[in-house]
Amino acid sequence: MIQAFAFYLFATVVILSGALTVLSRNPVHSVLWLILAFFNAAGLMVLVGAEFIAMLLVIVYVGAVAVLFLFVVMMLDIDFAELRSGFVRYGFFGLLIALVLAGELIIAGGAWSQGALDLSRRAAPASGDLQNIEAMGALIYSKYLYIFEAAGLVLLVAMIGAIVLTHRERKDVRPQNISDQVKRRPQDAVRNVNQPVGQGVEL
Amino acid sequence: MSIASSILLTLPEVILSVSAIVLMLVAAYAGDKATRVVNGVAVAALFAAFLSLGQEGVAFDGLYSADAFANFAKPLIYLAAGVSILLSTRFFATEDRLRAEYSVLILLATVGMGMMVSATNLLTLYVGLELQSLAAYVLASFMRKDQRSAEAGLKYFVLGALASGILLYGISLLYGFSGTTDYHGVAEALANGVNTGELFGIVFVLAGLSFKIAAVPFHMWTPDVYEGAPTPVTAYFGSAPKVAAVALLVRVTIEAMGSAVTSWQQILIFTSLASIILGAFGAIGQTNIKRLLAYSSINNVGFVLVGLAAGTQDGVSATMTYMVIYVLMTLGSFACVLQMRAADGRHVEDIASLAGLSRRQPALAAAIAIFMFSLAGIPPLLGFWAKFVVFDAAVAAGLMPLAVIGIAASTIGAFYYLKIVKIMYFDEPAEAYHPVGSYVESGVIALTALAVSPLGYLAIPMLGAASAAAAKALF
Amino acid sequence: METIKLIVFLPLLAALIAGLGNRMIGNVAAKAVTTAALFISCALSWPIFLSFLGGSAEAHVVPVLDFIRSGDLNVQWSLRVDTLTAVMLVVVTSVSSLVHLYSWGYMSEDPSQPRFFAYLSLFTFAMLMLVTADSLVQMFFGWEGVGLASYLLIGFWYHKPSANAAAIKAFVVNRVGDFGFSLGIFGVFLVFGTVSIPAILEAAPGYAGSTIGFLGYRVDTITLLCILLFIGAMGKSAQLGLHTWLPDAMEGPTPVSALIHAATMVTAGVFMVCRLSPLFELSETATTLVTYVGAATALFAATVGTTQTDIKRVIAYSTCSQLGYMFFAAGVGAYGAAMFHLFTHAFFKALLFLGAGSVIHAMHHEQDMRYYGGLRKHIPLTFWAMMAGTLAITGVGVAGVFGFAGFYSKDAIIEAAFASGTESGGVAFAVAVFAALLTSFYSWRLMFLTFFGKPRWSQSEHIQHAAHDAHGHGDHAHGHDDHHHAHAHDDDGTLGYHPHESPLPMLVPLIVLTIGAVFAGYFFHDAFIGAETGGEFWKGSLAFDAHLMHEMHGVPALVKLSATIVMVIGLAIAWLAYIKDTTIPARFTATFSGLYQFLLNKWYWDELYNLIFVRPAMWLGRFLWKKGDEGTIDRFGPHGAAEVVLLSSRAAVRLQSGLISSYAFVMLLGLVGFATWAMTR
Amino acid sequence: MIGLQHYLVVSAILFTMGVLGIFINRKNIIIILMAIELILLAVNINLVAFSAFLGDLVGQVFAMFVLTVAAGEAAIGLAILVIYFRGRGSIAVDDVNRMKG
Amino acid sequence: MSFPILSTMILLPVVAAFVTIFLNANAARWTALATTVALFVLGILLWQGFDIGGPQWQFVERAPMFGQRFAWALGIDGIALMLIVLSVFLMPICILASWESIEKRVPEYMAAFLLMEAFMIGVFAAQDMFLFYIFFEAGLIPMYLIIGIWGGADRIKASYKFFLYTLVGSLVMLVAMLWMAREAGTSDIPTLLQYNFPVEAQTWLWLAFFASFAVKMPMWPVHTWLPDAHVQAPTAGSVILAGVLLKMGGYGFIRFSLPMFPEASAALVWVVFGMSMVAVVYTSLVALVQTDMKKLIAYSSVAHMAFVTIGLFAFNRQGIEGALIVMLAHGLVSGALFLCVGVIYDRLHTREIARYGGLSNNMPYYALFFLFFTMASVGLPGLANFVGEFLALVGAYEANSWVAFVATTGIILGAAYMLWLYRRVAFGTAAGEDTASMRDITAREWLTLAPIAAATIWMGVYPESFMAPMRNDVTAILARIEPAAPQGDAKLKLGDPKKLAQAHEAAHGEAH
Repeated sequence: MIQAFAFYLFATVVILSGALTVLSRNPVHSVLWLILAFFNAAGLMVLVGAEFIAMLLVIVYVGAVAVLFLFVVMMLDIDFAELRSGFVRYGFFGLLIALVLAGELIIAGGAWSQGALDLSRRAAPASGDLQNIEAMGALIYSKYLYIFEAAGLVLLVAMIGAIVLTHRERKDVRPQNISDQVKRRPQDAVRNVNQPVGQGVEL
Repeated sequence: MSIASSILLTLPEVILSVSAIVLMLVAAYAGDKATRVVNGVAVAALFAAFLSLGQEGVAFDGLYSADAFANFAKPLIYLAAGVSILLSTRFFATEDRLRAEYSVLILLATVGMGMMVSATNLLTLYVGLELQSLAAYVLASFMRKDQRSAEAGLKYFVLGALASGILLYGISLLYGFSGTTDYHGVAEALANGVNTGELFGIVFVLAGLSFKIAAVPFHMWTPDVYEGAPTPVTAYFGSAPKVAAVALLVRVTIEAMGSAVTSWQQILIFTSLASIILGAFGAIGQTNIKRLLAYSSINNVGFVLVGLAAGTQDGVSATMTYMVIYVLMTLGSFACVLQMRAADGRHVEDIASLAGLSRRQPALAAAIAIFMFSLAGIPPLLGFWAKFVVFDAAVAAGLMPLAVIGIAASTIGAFYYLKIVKIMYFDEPAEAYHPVGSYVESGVIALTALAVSPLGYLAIPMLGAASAAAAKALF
Repeated sequence: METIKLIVFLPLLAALIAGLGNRMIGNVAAKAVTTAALFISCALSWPIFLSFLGGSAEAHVVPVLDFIRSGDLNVQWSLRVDTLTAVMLVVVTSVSSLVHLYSWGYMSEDPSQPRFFAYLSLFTFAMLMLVTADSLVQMFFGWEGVGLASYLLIGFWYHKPSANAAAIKAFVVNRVGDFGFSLGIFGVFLVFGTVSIPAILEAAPGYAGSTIGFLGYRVDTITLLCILLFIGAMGKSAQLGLHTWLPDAMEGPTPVSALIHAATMVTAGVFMVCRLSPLFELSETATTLVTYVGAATALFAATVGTTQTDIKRVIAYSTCSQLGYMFFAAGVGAYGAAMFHLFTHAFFKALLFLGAGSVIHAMHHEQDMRYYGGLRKHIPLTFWAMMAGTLAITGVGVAGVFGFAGFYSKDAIIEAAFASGTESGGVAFAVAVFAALLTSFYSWRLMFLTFFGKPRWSQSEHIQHAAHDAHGHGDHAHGHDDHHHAHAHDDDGTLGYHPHESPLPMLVPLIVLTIGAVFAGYFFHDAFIGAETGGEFWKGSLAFDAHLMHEMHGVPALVKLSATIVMVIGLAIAWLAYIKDTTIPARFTATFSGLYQFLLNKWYWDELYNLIFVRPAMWLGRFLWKKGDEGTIDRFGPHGAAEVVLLSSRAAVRLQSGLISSYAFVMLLGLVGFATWAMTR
Repeated sequence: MIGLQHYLVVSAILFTMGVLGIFINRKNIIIILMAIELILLAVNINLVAFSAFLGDLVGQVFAMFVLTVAAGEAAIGLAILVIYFRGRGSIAVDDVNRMKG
Repeated sequence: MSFPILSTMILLPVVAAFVTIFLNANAARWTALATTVALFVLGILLWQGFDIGGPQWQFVERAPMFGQRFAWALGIDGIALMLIVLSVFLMPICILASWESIEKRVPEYMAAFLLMEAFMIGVFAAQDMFLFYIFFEAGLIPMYLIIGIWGGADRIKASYKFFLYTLVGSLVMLVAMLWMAREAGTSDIPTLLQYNFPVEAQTWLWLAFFASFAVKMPMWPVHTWLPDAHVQAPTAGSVILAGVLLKMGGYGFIRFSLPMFPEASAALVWVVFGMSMVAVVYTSLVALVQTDMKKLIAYSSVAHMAFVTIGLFAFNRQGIEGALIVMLAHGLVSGALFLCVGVIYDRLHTREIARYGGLSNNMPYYALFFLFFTMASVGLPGLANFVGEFLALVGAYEANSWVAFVATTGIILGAAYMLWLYRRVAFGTAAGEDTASMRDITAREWLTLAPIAAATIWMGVYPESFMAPMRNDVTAILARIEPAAPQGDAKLKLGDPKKLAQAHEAAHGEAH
C-alpha cells in the first residue's frame, strides 16, 4: 500500500516536474524542476530495488550534470527579457502527434501483460545473495568490462571535446606552459641566501 | 574465453584507443606545434589497426564479434578516417588553426565505429554509437569561431541526442520484451512471434539508426551539418560514420531482427524511396556544393537501403559493395571541394564558382565530372556498379516496385549531378581558383577518381567476393 | 554485251559524264557526249523494233545484277525486251535523241547546259529502265527515276519561283500516284509472292474471283491490285484528279515538255496498264474505272484547252486529253490501239511542242498566244511543221487512202470504244467524239492565233524588253537580235521586232518528227491494231483482243466518220472565231463568263487541292508542332516533369527550414508514422 | 499492486514530454538540452523497471552506461552551446537557422 | 584464341582518347583521324573476315573478369557487324567534318568522339546483356558533353533533355534485365535468345525494354528530345546521333524485344504500329513547317525510324530485313544531310532556312550533293533508303494493310518536306550578299560527303552486300518469332475459277 502510494507520488511529481522543466520560462527554474524530476525518478527506482542506479542518478545527475546546467545558465548571462515566450510552433497538431505517440507507447508497454515472461535468455539473472551494488560491480568489472572501458573513452571524448571547444587562449594573460611548469625544479625557483642581518637583499 | 584473447580480438580498437590517448598527451604537452606529427602518427595508427584486422571470433562473452563482416567494414572506416585526417591539415592551417585534438577525436570516433560494426549486443551498439557521436558533435563545431560550424554542431547535437533517445527507448523495449540485449537472443525472441512491444522496439531502433545514416525522415540535420562543419569533417561525416552506421544497421536488422523481416522491410522500403526522392529533390536547388553533397548522401543512402530492404544475403553484400564505392566517391568529391579556393586562398563552397572550371583546371574538372557521373550511377563509372548490385538484390528479392520506382527516381538525381558538370564544362569561366598544389589532396583525388573510373571494374571480382563473404558472416 | 544493255546504260554513262564533269568539261563536250550516246541508243533501238515488226525477234530477258533478295522477294536488275518494250524503246530513244539535238539550239544561251543535258540523259536512262523492266520493282525504279528527272528539269530554271513550285508539285503529285503504285506492288507480292511481271501475269487467272482484306473491307483481289496500280498510272499520266502537275510542268524548258511531258514519261502510265493488261482484263471493275477516268480526263483537258492562252499550256492540256484517250482505249480492252496512239502521239506531240519551242524561241520567250499572230511568214518552216502536227492530232485523213498519224490511232480508239459494247465504252465513245471536236477547235485556234492574222506582239513584255535592249545597247544580250533594225514600226504591232527562224539543230528534229507525224500512222497501223497482224506483232506482250479489233472494223460508217466530221466542225468554229471575226471570242466569253472562268481556271482543281490538302497540311503541321509537340507532349512530358521536379525541389527545400524544432518535428512525425504503420499493419 | 505497466506508462509520458519539449520550445536551447535529459531519464526508468521485473541486472547495467554517456553528452552539449552563444550572443531556438534550404 | 579484334576496336579509341586530351589541337585532330581510320580499316577487316553462312556468333571473346554477374563477352552476328561497320565508317567523316568548325577545346572534343566510338562499337559487340547496358548508357556521357560544350545557343536545355530522357527510359530496362538475368540464370545474350520467358512476364519485360528503345529510337510521342538535341549539337554530333545512336534503339528491338519476348511482341504489336503510324504522319507534317534546317531533318528522322519499327514488328522477313536496311541507310543519309547542313552552317552560322537560297548558283557541287541526299532521303529507288523502306513496307503490308496504307503516305509527305527544304535552300535567289558569296565545298568537305554518297548508291543498287551477312540472323530471329506471329489482315480467299470463267464468257457473249 505504502509502495503504491509512494509510486503514485513519485510518478506524479516526476511527470509534473518534467512538464514544468519544459514549460518554464526561466531556465533556472527549469533546471530546478529537472533536479526535482531526477530526485523523484530516483525514488521510483528505489521502489523496484535499483538502489545503485538511484544513487547514481542523484549523485551524478543532480550533483554534477544538473549543477553544470545551472552553472552554464548563469554563466551565459542571457537577457531573459529578450527571449520570446510561447511555445506554439506546431500547436495543436504537434500536441496531437505527441499524444498519439504517448498512446502508442503505452499500448506497446501493455504488451507485457499479454505474453508470459520468458526469462530464458537473461544474461545476468539477479541472485538474491548479493546486494544490488555488489551484483552490479561484479558485472561491470567482468562481463561488461569492455563496455566499461568504452564508457571511459566516452567520458574522455567528452572531456577533450569540452576543452577543445571552450578553452580559450587569452592574449591578456600569460599562457600556461605545461612543460615549463613540469620542468621547473626547486633549485630554479628557490635560492638559499645566507643573509646577514640588517642588510638588504640583492634580488 | 579469456579476457586476454578477447582483448586480442579487439586489437584494432585497442591500438586505436591507446594511440589516441598517447597522442592526446602529446598534443597536450607539445601543443598545436605537434599537429602534423600527431596527424601522421594517427594515420599510422589507423594503418596499424588495419593490419591487425583479420582475426575472427567472438569476444567478451558475445558483446563483440570480429567476423568477416566487421573485417570488411573496418578497413573502409579506417581508410575514410585516415583520409579525413590527411585532408584536414592544409584546411585547418588556412582556415582556422591546426589543432592536434582533431586526429585524436577522429581516432576515438574510429574506436566507436569499430565497436559499432562489431557489436553483437545492444549495449555495445549503444556505447560505440555514442562514442562516435560525441566525437562527431565536437568535430562538427570544431571551427568554433565559425558561427556556421557552431550552429552545425548544435543542430547535430540536439537532433543526435534526440535520435539517441529514440534508439535507447527502442533498445529498452527490445530488452524488456525479449529479456536480453544480445542480438542472437533478440532474434530468438522475435522468431517466436513479434509482440507490440518488440515491434515498437524495432521501429524505434530503426528510427534511431536512420538518423545516423541520414535516411528520410530522419535526415533533416544532414544538409545543415554538412554545410556548417569544416570541410574535412564533412568528408569524414559523409564516409566513415556512414559506413559504420550502415554496417551497424545491417547487422542489427539481419542478426537481431532477421527473424522478423516482415516487420521492418516495409519501413526500410519506404525510407529508401523517400530518401532517394527527397535527396534528389532537395539537391536540385542548392547553390552550396557541400549542401548539395549532403542531399546527395541522403539520396545515396536511399539506394543503400534498397539493398538492405531486400533482406537477403545478396542484399547485404550489395549494400556493403555500395558503401565501398560510395566512400570512394565521397572522399574524392570532398577532396575536390577542398581544392575550391578563391584567389585570396579562402575556401569557397559556391557551386557557381565552379563555372568554366574545365578550362581553368581541366584535371580537377575532369575528376569532379567523374565523381558526379559516378554518383549519378552512369556507366561505365563505378557508381553504376553500386546501383546495379543493390537493384539486382532488390529484384532478386522480388521487390519490383521498389526497384522500378527507385531506379526511375535516380533520373532526378542525375539532374543535379549533371548540373555540376554543366557548370564546369558548359558555362563561361568564373574567377580562377587559388592554386593549391597539395600533394595529399591531389593524390586522394587522383586515386579515388581512378578507382571509380572504369578501371575500378577490374576490382569487382575481389570486391564481390569480399562483400559476399562479409554478408555470409551474418547469415 | 547485249545491245539492250548498251541502249539503256549509255545514256546513264553520258549523264554521269556531263553531270559530274559539269563546268569542268565544258558545254560542247557535255552536249556532244550526251547527244552522241542518245543517237547511238536510238540507232540500236530501231533494229530491235524492226525485228519485232518483222516477226523475227523473240521476247527475252537480259539479267544484269541481283537487286533485292529477301526471302521470297527476289528482284533482279534485268532488261526485258519484247514487242511492247521495243515500241517504247524506239519512241523513247528517237524522241529523246531528237530533243537532245534540238536543245543544242534551244538552250544555246543557257549557262548550265551540261546540267541540262545530263538531266535529259538521266531521264532517258530512267525511262529506258522503266520500259525494260521485268519486275514491278524495277519498273518503280524507272518510274521514280523519270519523276526525279522531270522534277529536275521542270525546276531547271531554279531562280524562277514558279518553276520551283511546279517542280515540287510535279514530284509530290506523282508521289501520290506512287503511293498507290507502291501499295499495289506490296499487294501483288502479298498475293502472288513475286513481283516479276511475267510470273504475276501467269499466276493471275488463278486468283480471279478471290477476295482479300484491305483496310477492314473484303474486296476482290485483282480489282484491288489493279486499282492500286492504276492510281500510280494516273499520277504519272496526269489523269483527272492527279493531273494538276502537268500544265504547271510547262515551266520547264520546252524540249523538256516535248520529251517528258508529251512523248514519253507521261505515257508511262499507259505503258504500265498495257504491260499488265492480262491482269486488268481479269477485273471488270478495274477496266471500267480505267475507261471512265480516261474519258473524264479526255473531256476535262479538252475543255480547259479551249480557253488557255499560253501556247505550251494548250498543248499540255491537249496531251492530258490524249492520254485520256489512251486510257479509255485500254479500259475498253483495245490495248493495241492505246499503244498505237501512244506511239503516234509521241511523234506529233513532240513535234507540236518542239514547234511551239521554236515559236517561243523566235518570240523571245513570249508564250502568250495573244501576243503572237502572223508568224507564218516569219518562221515558215516552223509553221509547216506545226501544221503537220496539227493535222496529225486532229486526225485528218481519208479512210482507206491516207491519213496523218492521229487519224489512224484516234479513230481506232473511238471505234474500239463504240465496238466494246459496254456501257462505259458507250460513254467513252460519246466523250471521245465530243473531245475530238474540242481538240480540233483548240488545235486550230492555236494555229490561227499564232501564225495567222496580224502581229500583236507589241504588248508583250518579253518583246518590249528585247526591243529595248536592242535599242539601248549595241551589244546583243540576246543572241538572236542580230538582224534587228533600230527603227521601230510600232504601228504594225511588231514594235519593230522581226522574229526569225530557229537554227538548224532545232529545225532538223522538227523535220524528222514531221515525217513521223505524217507517216507513222499509215505505216504501222496494221501491225499495232490489225485484227490479224496485231496478235502476231504483240506476241502476247499485252492482252491483244483480236476479237475487239474485228468488231472495231465493223462499226457503222457514221461512227467511222464521226471523228472526221467533228474535226471539220472544230476547224470551222476556230476559223470563224479567230480568222473571220476576231470579236467572237470576246463576245462569247462575255456571254458565258461563268463557264469561261470555270474553264480558264481549270475547273478550280488547284484551288480545291490548295484548300483541302495543302493549307490543311501546313496548318496541321504547325498545329502539331506548336500544340502537339510543344504544347502537349513536351508540356506534359519532359518539360512538365521538369517543372514538377523543380516545384517539388522547392517544396523540399522549404521543408528544410533550418529550425531545430521543425527538424525534430519531422523526426517525430516519421517515428509516429512508422509506429502507427507497424501497429495497424 | 504496482506492475511494470505503471512504470512503462510513466516512462512513456516522460519520453513524450521530452520529445515535445524539443520541438515545441521556442525560447531557449538549454531547455532543449534538458528535454533530452528527460528522454534519457524516461529510458532509464524503462530499463530499470524492465530489469527489476525480469530479475535481470543487465537493464541496470545498461542504465548505468546510459547515465555515463548522458553525462558526457551534457558536457559536450553545453560546450557547444557555449561556443554558439559566444558567436551569436543568443541561444534563442528560432535564431539557430543561419543555414537552411 | 585468335586475335581479339573486337576488344581492340573498343580499347583502341579509349586509349587514343586518353592520349588525345594531352595533345595540342592539331595533334589531337590528327590522332583522332588516324585512330578512326585505323578503326575503319579494322572494321573492313571484320567484314572481310566475317563468314557469311558460318556460325551465328563470330569473333567471340569471353573473359569473365567481372565476377559472377557479368562478363567481358564480345561477339558479333551479321546485324551487329553491319552496324559496327556503319559506325566506323561514319567516324572518320565526323572527325573530318569537325576539322575546322571546332575551334575551342579540340583535344577534349576529339577525345569525346573517340570515347563515343568505343561505346558504340561496344554496344553492338556486347554479348553480355549488362555489358550491353553499360555501353548503351555510357554513350550518354560523351554525347552530353558534345552537345553541351560545342553545341548551339540553346545547348544546355537540349543536352539535359537528351541525357535525362534517354536515361529514364533505359533505367527501367535495367530492372527488366536484372529480372531476366535472375530468371534465366545468365546474362549471356546468345543463351537468353533461346530462353523462353514466361508469357505473363514477357509483357512487362517487353514494356520495360520498349521504354528504353522507344526513346532511343525515337518513337512518337517520346521523340521530342531529338529535334532539340539535333538542333543544338555540332554537325558531327548530329551525324553520330542520327547515324548511329538512333540505331541502338532498333538494334535493341531486334536483339532483345523480338527474339526474347516473341509472345509479348506479338501481343503488343498494336502499340508499335499505332505509335509508328502516328509518327509517320505526325512528324512529317511537323517537318513540313519547320524553319530550322536541322530540326526539319530531325523530324524526318523520327518519321524514318517509324519505318524501322513498322518493319521490325511486321514479323516477317521482308519487314525485318527492310528495317535493318533502313537503319543502315538512314545512318548514311541523315548523317550526310546533317553534314550538308553543317557545310553551310560553317559558312553562315545559321540554320535558319530563310537565310539561304539559290545555293545552286554559287555552290553547284554542294547543291548536287544536297540534292542527292535529299533524294535518297525521300526514298528514291536506286538509293539506299528505298530498299529498306520498300522491304519494310512490303513486310508491313503482309502484317496489316492499315499500317502499310498509313505508313506509305510517308513517301508523299517525305517528298513534300524534303523538296520544300531543298527548294528554299538551293533554289530561288540568295537571301543576301553573304549567302550568295559562299564558296563551294572544299576538298575536305568532298572527303566527307563523297564516301557517303558512294555508299548510298552501293546500298541502293546492290543491297545484297549488306543483306547477305544479316540473312542468317534474320532467319534465326524469324525462327523465334514466327510461332507467335500475329495473323495478317489480308486473309486471301480464292474464288471459284470455274464460275468466274463462265461470268467472263457471259460478259463477252453480251458484247457480241
